[in-house]
Order: sequence, then structure tokens, then C-alpha cells
Amino acid sequence: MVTIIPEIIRESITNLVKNGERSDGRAFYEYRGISLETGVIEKAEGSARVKIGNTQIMIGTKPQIGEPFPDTPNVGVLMTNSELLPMAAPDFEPGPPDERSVELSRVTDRCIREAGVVDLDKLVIIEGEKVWMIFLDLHVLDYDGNLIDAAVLGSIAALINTKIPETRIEDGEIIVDHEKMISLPVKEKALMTTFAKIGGELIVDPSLEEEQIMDARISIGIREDGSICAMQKGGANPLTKEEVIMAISKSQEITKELREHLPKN
Amino acid sequence: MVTIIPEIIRESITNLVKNGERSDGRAFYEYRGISLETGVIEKAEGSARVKIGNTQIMIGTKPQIGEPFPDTPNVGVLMTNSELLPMAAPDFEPGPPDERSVELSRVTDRCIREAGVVDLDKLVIIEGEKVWMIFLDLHVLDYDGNLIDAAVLGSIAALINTKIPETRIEDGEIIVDHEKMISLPVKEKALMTTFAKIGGELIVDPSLEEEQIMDARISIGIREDGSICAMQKGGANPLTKEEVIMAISKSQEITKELREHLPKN
Amino acid sequence: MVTIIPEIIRESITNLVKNGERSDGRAFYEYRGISLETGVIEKAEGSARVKIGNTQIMIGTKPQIGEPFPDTPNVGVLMTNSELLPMAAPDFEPGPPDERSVELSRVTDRCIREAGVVDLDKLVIIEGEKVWMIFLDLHVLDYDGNLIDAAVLGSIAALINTKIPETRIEDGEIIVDHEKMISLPVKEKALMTTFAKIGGELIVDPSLEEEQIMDARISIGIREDGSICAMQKGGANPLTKEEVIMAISKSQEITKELREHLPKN
Amino acid sequence: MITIITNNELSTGIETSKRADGRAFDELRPIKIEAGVLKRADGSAYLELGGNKILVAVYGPRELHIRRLMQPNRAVLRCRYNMAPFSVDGRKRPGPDRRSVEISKITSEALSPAVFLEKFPRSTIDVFIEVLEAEGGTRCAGITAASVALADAGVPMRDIIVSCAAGKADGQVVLDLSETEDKEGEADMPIAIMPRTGEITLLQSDGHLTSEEFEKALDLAINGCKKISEEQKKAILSRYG
Amino acid sequence: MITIITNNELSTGIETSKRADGRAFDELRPIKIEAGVLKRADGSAYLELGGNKILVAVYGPRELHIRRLMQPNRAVLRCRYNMAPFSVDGRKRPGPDRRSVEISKITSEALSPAVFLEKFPRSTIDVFIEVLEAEGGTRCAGITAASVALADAGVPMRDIIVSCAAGKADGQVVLDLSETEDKEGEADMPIAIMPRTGEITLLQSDGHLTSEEFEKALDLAINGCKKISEEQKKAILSRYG
Amino acid sequence: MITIITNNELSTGIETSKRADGRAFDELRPIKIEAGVLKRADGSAYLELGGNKILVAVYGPRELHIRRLMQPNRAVLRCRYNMAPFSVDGRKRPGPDRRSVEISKITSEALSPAVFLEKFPRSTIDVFIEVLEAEGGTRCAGITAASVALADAGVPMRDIIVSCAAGKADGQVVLDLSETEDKEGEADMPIAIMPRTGEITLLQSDGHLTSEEFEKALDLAINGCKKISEEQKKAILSRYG
Repeated sequence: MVTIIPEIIRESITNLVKNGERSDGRAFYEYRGISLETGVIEKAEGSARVKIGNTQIMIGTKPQIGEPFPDTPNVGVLMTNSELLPMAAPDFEPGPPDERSVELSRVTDRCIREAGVVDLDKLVIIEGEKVWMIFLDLHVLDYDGNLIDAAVLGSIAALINTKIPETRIEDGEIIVDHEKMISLPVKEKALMTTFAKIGGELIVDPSLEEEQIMDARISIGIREDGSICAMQKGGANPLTKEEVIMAISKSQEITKELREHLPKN
Repeated sequence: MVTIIPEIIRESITNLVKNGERSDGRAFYEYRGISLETGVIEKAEGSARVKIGNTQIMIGTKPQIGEPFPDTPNVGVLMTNSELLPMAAPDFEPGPPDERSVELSRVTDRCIREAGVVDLDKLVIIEGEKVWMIFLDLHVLDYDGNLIDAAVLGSIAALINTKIPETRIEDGEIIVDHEKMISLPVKEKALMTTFAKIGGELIVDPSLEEEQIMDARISIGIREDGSICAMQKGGANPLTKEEVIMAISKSQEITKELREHLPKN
Repeated sequence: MVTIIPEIIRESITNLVKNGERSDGRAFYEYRGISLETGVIEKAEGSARVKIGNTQIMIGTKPQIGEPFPDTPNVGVLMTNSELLPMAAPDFEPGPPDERSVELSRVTDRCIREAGVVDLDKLVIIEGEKVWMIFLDLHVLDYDGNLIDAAVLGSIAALINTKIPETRIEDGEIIVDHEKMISLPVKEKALMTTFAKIGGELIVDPSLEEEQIMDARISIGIREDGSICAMQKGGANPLTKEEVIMAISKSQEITKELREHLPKN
Repeated sequence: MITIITNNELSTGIETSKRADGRAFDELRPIKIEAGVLKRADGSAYLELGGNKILVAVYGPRELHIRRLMQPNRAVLRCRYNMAPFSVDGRKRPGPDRRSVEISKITSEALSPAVFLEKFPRSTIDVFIEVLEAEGGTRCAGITAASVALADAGVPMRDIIVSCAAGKADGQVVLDLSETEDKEGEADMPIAIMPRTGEITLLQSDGHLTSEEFEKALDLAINGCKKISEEQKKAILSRYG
Repeated sequence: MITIITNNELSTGIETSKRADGRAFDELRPIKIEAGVLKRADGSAYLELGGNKILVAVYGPRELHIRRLMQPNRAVLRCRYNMAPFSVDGRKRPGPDRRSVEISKITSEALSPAVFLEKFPRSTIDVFIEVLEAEGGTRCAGITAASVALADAGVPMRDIIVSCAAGKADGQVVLDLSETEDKEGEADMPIAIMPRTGEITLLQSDGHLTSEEFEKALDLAINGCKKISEEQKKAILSRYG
Repeated sequence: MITIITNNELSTGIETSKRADGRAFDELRPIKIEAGVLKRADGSAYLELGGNKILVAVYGPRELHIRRLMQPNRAVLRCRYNMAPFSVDGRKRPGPDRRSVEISKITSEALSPAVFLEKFPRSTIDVFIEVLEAEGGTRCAGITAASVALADAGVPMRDIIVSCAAGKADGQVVLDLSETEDKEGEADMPIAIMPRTGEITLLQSDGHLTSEEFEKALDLAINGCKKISEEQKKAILSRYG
């Protein structure tokens, strides 16, 4: 569905930014209020409900025993899936994931995978034969802008919250012991920050209104040591090299603050 | 497809009912003519062609050896599927089953399953490993109202008609002996009757015309001992408690008569 | 998408044919220029790029080890698939194969299968358990008429070009030796020729323009010994018996010439 | 072979008169309803009933783009019942299945009688029910929450539909079956009613009931509905009161 | 491992000159056609040919809602060939597969030449062919039955298309192959003709035929078509005569 | 159990300073671009980059039939990135997967800034990218070829977008990763730029890079883009010059 933004709104938001202001009063590098709860779904082995402003995602994890991929026989599997539920916005429609939903899950997945968030080596049950597959499902409940940062923040929290049953081999048989639940081995807490380019300026955590009129978008994934694990540009207008470098540098600062919201593991 | 019924037809049928009459001359609790043939498809292990008035359904069964569901390792499997063929009505369209088709197969399935029509315990070949799966396929050929009652009546007949090969285990191998065909263990003949609410009255076996203008619908599944095994309300208007109780009581009488149409097993 | 051909074009092409001519100057039984290269895709175990006039198809083969069909446990499997890519014509649309695409792959498949092109007996690895499955994928790049003849010619070339790894059994294990690649056992080079009926005449290798206005189409598959292995009529008008017999007789001549384009095996 | 050692907390609690989870035969599970919990939706509600967690959003009345669904003289009420992949033991594959298609249909029929659909010809009212966590009785919980979300959206209604199940478990006719009672019990009968008139807008039954048991279960379910109806009103009031 | 003991009645009947089922080389299987067997459809027909049981319904000419299929100067004739899940040994999964898509296409092309499509611009005529039981030669049986259903629907036609196969089995060119002959035989060649002119509207061939065998098979199939054509006329007459 | 003996030609070539395939850190694979290679398409291009073989067709600007995609004030640029089943080791199943859906989206965003979309309201420009053979870096190769195909189609553009990746492999920041370097390396960063202004229209990154490595990689990729840009111009000129 095409959403037409009146030119007057575009101009008004752009002019504000040019004057160093945002329509909701935030500073350029200021996030909206963040709320993060974990363990909210008892039937999920791990879960988190994250809110950034009014944007709200419920995330749950489910472990399953399965076979490793043939080319990586000695590591477990992480599968990230997202649904932009029709409940979350008037223009989201039921049906198989569209390109926005696919991009969201793939960017989240890359950030987590490339940063080495989960120690997949420890998810092997029998080498080359049986491993834990962790399904990470993102259920987008309310869409008010900046899904990517919410998705990564909530996913890391849900993974930290995840407990899987201990397994052992007895007489060639796998024993899955639900009485001994162990934490998922999370060894890195990479996070992403997203910037919108409006009126030639970069602002962090764009609201829906800002997303609708932005020229471009850049999301940066930063590991705890400040290195870059993922990037994704979006939007139909270009960015300069300087803007990208500035976004990275700001991300390195901001992710430190964001990380404070995460539970301890 | 939305079918618009002229207001004049609605009024005419409703007024008839209010005067104790139906447009085809039937009494309120009278079925249209019923015809039921079994064994009509030689390649099906069981089959029945059922007609209630002009409504016509062909039903076939197919046994397959498969694995039991993990949570019920010691019983066989019954799978009910229905297709509202585009041949059966001008507004039925090709494609995956729509909600009417799904409701038809699920209500039929529940009535058969919950009444214990087939003795699923006897369909086990090797406990926890191999069982018979009986596919029950409903092919709706002509739609002139009241599919549910026709579906259940025809399904019970097709199940009674079904013969599956004897199996035995020799040297750890399953022998499927098509020379010794045995009847499917049918131990209960539950049937359903459907009532339409029109002009404040309940009438049984609604024709298409009556279905199109009815306020609500209630289908009751009754076992041979008179107990209730399934119910399904339909339609966009409510029923009173008294109407439901009356429908149950009438069903208990009418299913006895309906059951006379079934073949002996 | 419905393509409307102006009546004037229809008449002009038809009148030409009635005068013994074709719009591109060819004789009735003359093909457009044919180009055929093999081994063009290094990652494919076999490949061919075929052009007949501007019609262009890329064909690749992929072997996989799989299980034989239960009713033919001692032969390998050949799977033919085609995609009329949206790049190939303005009215081809992305999505699952439509009826034209299905017809193309099924006619190609039948010609190859019924003529016994590939010696499927030699593709067995372990009788009844493991066989080679050869996937033959037709990627239609540019559609300017007569896909069937191009598809069959290119497929035979790709099959001749195909090399699969040698297999042997050691200690009950299948060894797939990519260091020893052997040619696919191609034992017959059947080809198809397609005729369009226009103005009461048969012409071979119809161009797109001719296809769009033709009355009917007939494709004949001929083996090296001149016998018929496949036929497929198309189009919404009839053919006479005499026309069909004439088409067969011409096909027997023309396929001999076409066969010269094939690489040696 | 894989052996699974479960940690089944409920399995030791079965006693004589009381139910496995300690409730009386006519006792509901703890319930909590909140209206207006989402920003973008026109109306929304969140409901917890025992271990069930249900979120509902309502959009509309709004323009209906799909012509063949359009009704010239009234709005259509479309419902989509959906379970989150993480809402159950094991993972539910995303997307509709036959169960959710049927529940969506009967949910729409259960809610329609209360809505003044005739006020909005050629329109749609869309109800999205998300089961975030399931513990038996999600279809009733979804209908109950959907009514609150419709009210929150300001959709004009004759009444606030309310839904609840009764059934038979351990030989006893009981109200509001838990997941275990539903799975192991003899019958489950979800209903929905218009609380003002007591008229029934949803009725299904699954399992084995005599006529007497049916009447007892129906009365129990109607009583349960009335209790839940009070919670619905509180939720709406605390949002707008 | 599963071993299957079959009860193959036909396997003992193979003799020298006669065919496995006792027919002469130019003999059709028993055939029965009935027109007007369905209430809702505009036209319908039921056909049995040997073990084949085919039901066809026709709707139209009627309005075509899908714009990109619409023809400004004539009707489109849409066919849907479908096999019931119980129509074959083993269960056929519901829904179209590649075989049924191709048969639907060539069936439409086989029937179109006989129908005055130009009388109904921007319309559709829908032909639904249901194979209730299959025993070899269902596509021909479907076309034959569809023609009768079109006539029953009152669709104006130049001729009643008729279809039949010939082929080669056990080294012999034969008419109307049974399922066994089709599976084990050397070639199968289904055709359809306009009986008045003898023109060919369907022609496919599968298998190995010399030019001489082809001509023999073609003549055989044309003769078969003519016999079946008589049965079609009888069915139409007995409905309307 | 199946054991596979591979015949891996590249595996012996790894040395110290040079890359596995002998290239310098800032060296592109051999590249070849040709414009105007298809008859039916409005514009087309064929590109080889190392072992990659990419074919692109452009249709449009043309009428957009799907209403909900239509933009009242500009054209939409739709891209479809697709891999042939035979383009990779093992067979790729036909049809879109999540990877191709994402690449299609970012390709459209990478190309859009260069096209005067505002000249063609309510229209579509369709770009079909077919990967005939894949050897690492297909998304960049597809964007580079698509620009040439757009030019060949005569679509008015501000600039010819060009795309190239840099990344880190064997501890070294390198240009234009091969398939092996992509799989075994530490990071891959595809970009696309408008060569006239140097502005970035595509930027993704996968893997582990410090800020310094990132800047080095970005400069390397921009330089690579500039070299490829020359090849694009040659291809367009040799078609029209």
C-alpha cells in the first residue's frame, strides 16, 4: 500500500531538523523511551517484549533438535523469522512475509550471526548429526518507526533469557533433560542503531513520521568492543561517505547506552 | 462472491415458515429425499455417493501406512478433507479450501472422531512406529444446501464400506496382504442434523434457498445412544438457549430415522 | 496477458504465406539461424545455450543422488523443468510456471523420455535405493517464437555435455569421486520440429509474429531411425489428417539437418 | 532415538473433588483485561486468562479494497485468529492452518450480531487476534478481548459479546477448561453470548455429553460469561470512565 | 521394509491375439454417457468408459471477472481437469499438478474450435472435469463428456467434439488403451476430432511409433471417435429428444 | 553414508601476500560487459566478472497494472534478482527465497536515485536480473549490469550507478571478494555509488571490521567502482557510439 505524505508535513519536519529540532522534542541522537521485559511468555524457552516509543515487538525463542547444515556439521543453527503483523499498522497485510519483513529478519539475523552473539559451537549434541536449532521469532505488534533497533535489542534480550534443556548421550540415545535447564551460551551483545537522513542531517531512532519522509536510512551493528558487525542502508536517496563514517562513530557511543537496557546473563 | 438475495424472496420464504409451511412443501422436521450408494468407486478402498435433495457428495477413503502422531503413538490416524468443487456452484472457485470448505471438513471430522466412529486402536501395525492412516476425502459435486448432514451421512457410509488389507509382521517386515481385505473397524454410527432458524422457527435440512436467507444455523451430532458428540452454530444471528435445546431433542429423534439409510456393517 | 494482433498484420502474413512467402524471407521448411554452444556454465555439470533466430534458451543440468521412484526401482530419474522468465517477453510474469511453461517442459520431457535419450538404467547406484537424479533446467531468456524446438535441441546438447562423478561402493558406503567425471550415457538424439498452420499451409519454425496469428501448431519428435517419439498439437483451430502426415514426413527430413548442430558425444 | 524427561508440574496435583489446578467446578481462571494498549490500531485490548495471553487490534470501519468481498448494504467483519510461533509447547509454524481458518470464521460470526454493520455499507471492520501464549480456551479469550477492542475503537454495538467454555473433565461438568482438562477431558463446549439478552452467538461442542450434561454445561458457561462480562466493562470504563 | 502382496486380477488374462481384457484390437471399452446430471451447473454430463468415471459441469457463457484474461472479441473457454483423491490407486494429493495443468490447456484447445466463442465477447465458458475414477484414457473421456455438457448447457456449437486414443501395446496397434496397456504399452496417442469434417483438434503422442503404425493408429482412433460420437448424440437426444 | 571426493582446484593456491587467485589486494576480477544482448527486452546487458555471468533485461517505463503499487507522482522501479537453478554448486530450487527478496529490494533502492522516476508517474520500470552463474559478488554485478541495461533501454538517468564490494579475507582488506574469500573471509561489504558525486546508494556489511578497516574497505570499493564505471561506459558506447 502506498502511503502518501502531504508535502506540508514533509516540509515541516524537514525545516524543524534544519533548525536542530525534532517534532517530538528529542535531540538528534536521543532515543525515545525504551522498555524491555524478559521472560514474559512462559511457554517460550526465552522471550522479550521491547518497546521503543510506541513501537512494540514480542520476541520468543524455541529450541528444536535437528540436523546441522551439511557444510557446517559442528555448529548449531539459529533461525530468525519476523512477521509484520497486520495488527501493527493499517497498511500491513496478512500473508507471507513481504520484502520489508524479510529485510528486518535478515538484517537482525546477520547482526546476531556475524557478531557471534550465540556460541553455536556449544549447541552440538552429536557432531555432524544432531544439534540444537534455535528459532528466534519476531512478532511485530505495533509499528511506530525504527523496527530494526527494536528487533536487535529485543532479540539479544530474548537470547540471554533463553534456557534450553541439558542433553546427554546414554547408550547411543539422546537424553533431553527438561529438569536441568541451562542458559543459552550468549557471548557477545551486539546492538544496532539506525539513523535517518532528513534535511541533510542524521538523526537517530526515527519515528514513523520521520521514516515516512526521510531521504535515506543507515543501520549500524556494533559489537561490545566497538567494531562493526553489520550495516544496512535503506531508502531511495544516497548518503555521502562522511555521513556513513559519522553514523558509525555515533553508533559506537550510543550502543554503549543501549546495552544498559539488557538483562545480565 | 457475495450472493445478493432479493428482499422479496427473503420475505416470501420467511412468511411461509411463519405460517408453518416451506417453499418445497416439506414439514419443518422433514428431510428432502435421501439416496445413498456405497462401493461406487472401485479404486477407492471405500466409497459412497450421497444425495440429499439435489445436494450431492462423492466420498472416498484411502488407507496408507504411516507413522502415528508422537502424542498418540498407539492409535491410527483419520484425516478428513473436503473440496467444494467449482463444479458444485457458480460461486465456488478453484484453489485451496476456503473457510466454508475448512469448516465442513473440520465439523465432519470432529463428529466422527469424538463419537469414536472408527476404532483407531485397531489400526496400529507396530506400536509407536507404523499405523494405518485413513484419508477420508469429500468431493462436493452439487451444492443445494445442507452440506454438513450429507457429509457426515456419506462419510459414515464410506467408512462402513471400507476394506483395508490385512497386515502381519514376519521377520521384522510388514506384510501387507491385499488378498485378505478386512472391514474397517466401525463401532459407532454418529450422524448430524442441521437446523436453520427462519422467522423465529427451526426447520431441518435447509435447502440452498433457505440457507441463503436463514438467520442462523445449528448442527447437532448424535451418537447411537442419543448422546451429543458435536455441535456447530453458524450464521450471523444468535440463537436462544431454548432453541438449542429443542434442536438437540429433535436431532435425537431424527438421527434414528437417518441411520436407517446406512448400510449394515 | 492478452496480446491483440491487429487484423492487418494477420492478413498481411497470411497473404504472404498464401503466395508461398514468409515475412522474413524464409522458405516454408527453412529454420532461422541456429547457434548452439555447450559447456557455457562451469558450475553446471552440463549446459547449453541455444538460439533459433532471436529465441534464446540457457539450459543446465544438475545431478543429485536420490531415491528411485517406487514403481521403477532400477532406473535413474530425469526431471525437466522450465521457466519462461519475465525477462524473455513483456507478457511473461514472475511466479510459478503457467500453463505455457508447463506444456513446454512436459513436451520436452516426453520427447526425451520416450525416445530413450538417456540410458537411465546406467544411473543406478544401489538398486532400489540410490540413483542419480538428473535435473534439466530450461531458462528461457528471449522469446521470439518456437520454444519447443529450441528447448529439445538445447536439452539434448546439454545432456551430451553433462559429466557426472563416478560412484563406487566401498564398505557399504557410496564414494562419489569428483576427480573422475564420466559422460552421461546418451544413447539417442531425438529432436522435435514444429510447424505452424497459416493460410492453409504448414511452415516450419514459426517466428513470434507467425505464432501470434497461426491457426494451429504441430510439433513432431523424431528419433534417429526416423520413428516418432512424441507429438503435440497446439492452437485453437483444427488440422487435417493429411496435414499431420505431411508434417511427420517433413520432420523426418528436417531433424536430420538439425541433428548436425549437436556436439558429438 | 531421543528420550525426553519432562518436568510436568501439574501432574501431581490431581485430587478428588477439586480440579487439577485447585479450582472449583464453576470457577474461572484468573482474568485480566486492558483496553487501548496499542498506538496504531483504532482499538485494542490485551487479555490474560490463566496462562493465556491474547492481544487484539481493530481497524475500521474502513474502505474495503477487495471488491468480491464487498457488501452493498453493510460492513463485513473480518477476523484473523493467529497463534505466535512461540505461544505453544513446540514451535507453531507461522501462517494460517485449518484450525485457525475455522476459528477466524466462527469468531466473525460470534461478533457480528452485536455490531451495527448496516451503518457502514461497502466497508470492512478488521479484527486481528494474536495469541501470544496459549493455555486452553484461546478462541473464547480471543472473542472476549475482541469485543473490548471493538468498543475501544468506538465501533457502534448493541452489546459487548462475551465468550467462555464449559465442558466435562474427570467425569465432572466444569467451567473454563484449562489446557490439561481440554486435552484429557471428555468434552469442551465454547459459547459466546450477548449478555443483555442471553442469546447465543457462538456454540461448538467437541466430545461426549448427555442432554443433561449439555444443559448443565450451558448454564455454567452462561454464568461464566456473565462474570467475564463484568471484567470487560471494567476494562472499558477504566479506559474511558 | 514393507512387502506388498497384490491381488492383480488382470495379470493372468494375457493371451495371443486378443488383448489382456479380451477386447479385439479395434474394440472400445463399454461406454455410457448421460447428460444433465447436476442441478446447479448450466450443463453437465456423466461418462463411464471401462473403469473411468467422469463428471463434467459447464457454467456460462458468463461474465469474466479477471480482466487480464478477457478477450474483447470472443469468449474464453476455460477448462479445469481435476482428479479426485480417491480416483486412483494410492491417494492423489488434492490440487493441480503439472499433468493436470497441461491436460486442462490441451482440453481447452481441443474443445474451442467447435464453440461459437465469437458470439460472447468478454465472457467465459467454464468447463470443470472431475475424474471420479481413472482407468486409462481420462483426458479423452473428459473431452468427450465435456462436449455433451456444453451441449446440455445450450452453448452454441458447430459440432460435438469427440475424443479417443489409439496406441501400441504388446506389439499391436490397438484402440482405446486400458490403464494396463497404457502403462506397459509402447505408445499412446490421444486425439479429438470434429466428427462432421474429421478435422483434428487434439493430437498428442507418447512412445514409439513408425510412420506406418502412426497412420494405422490414427485411422483406428478416428473410427473409435465416430462410434463414441453416436453415444454422445444418444445422450443428448435422450435428454432433449 | 555418502563420502564426497572433491576436486578443489583453488585450495592449493594460498600464499602470503597475494590472494588465493593471485590477485593484488586492490585488483578486480576480469570483467566484461555487453549492452543490447536481447531482442524482446527494451534494454539489456550481459556481464561477466570472474566466474559470474549475469544477464539483465529492462522493460519500461510501462503501464503499471497493480493499483496498490502505483505512485501518483513517479514511476516505481521494480527489481527481480533471480538465480538460475544451475548457477551454483548443487541445484538452487526455482522461485524467490528470502535472500533474493532482500537483494531485489536493496537493488531497487540502489538504482532508484539515478533514475528520473518523477518523469513517469503511475508507471513501472521493471529490471530483471538473472544470475546464470554465481561466483561471489552477484548482487553488485547485478546492479552494475542493470545500470547498463537501463541505459540501453533509454531510461533517462542522472548517472550510471556502479557497484562493487570490498571486504576482509585472510586478515587483509581486499577488493572484490571471490566466492572462496566471501565464504571463508572475515567481512564482505557491497556498495553502490553514483560515480559523478561519489554518493553511496547501496551499503551493506556482513562480518567483522574495525572503523579503520571499514574506511579502508570503503575507499577500496569506491575505487573499484570507478574502474568498473569505465567498463560500463565502454559497453554503452560500443553499442551506441
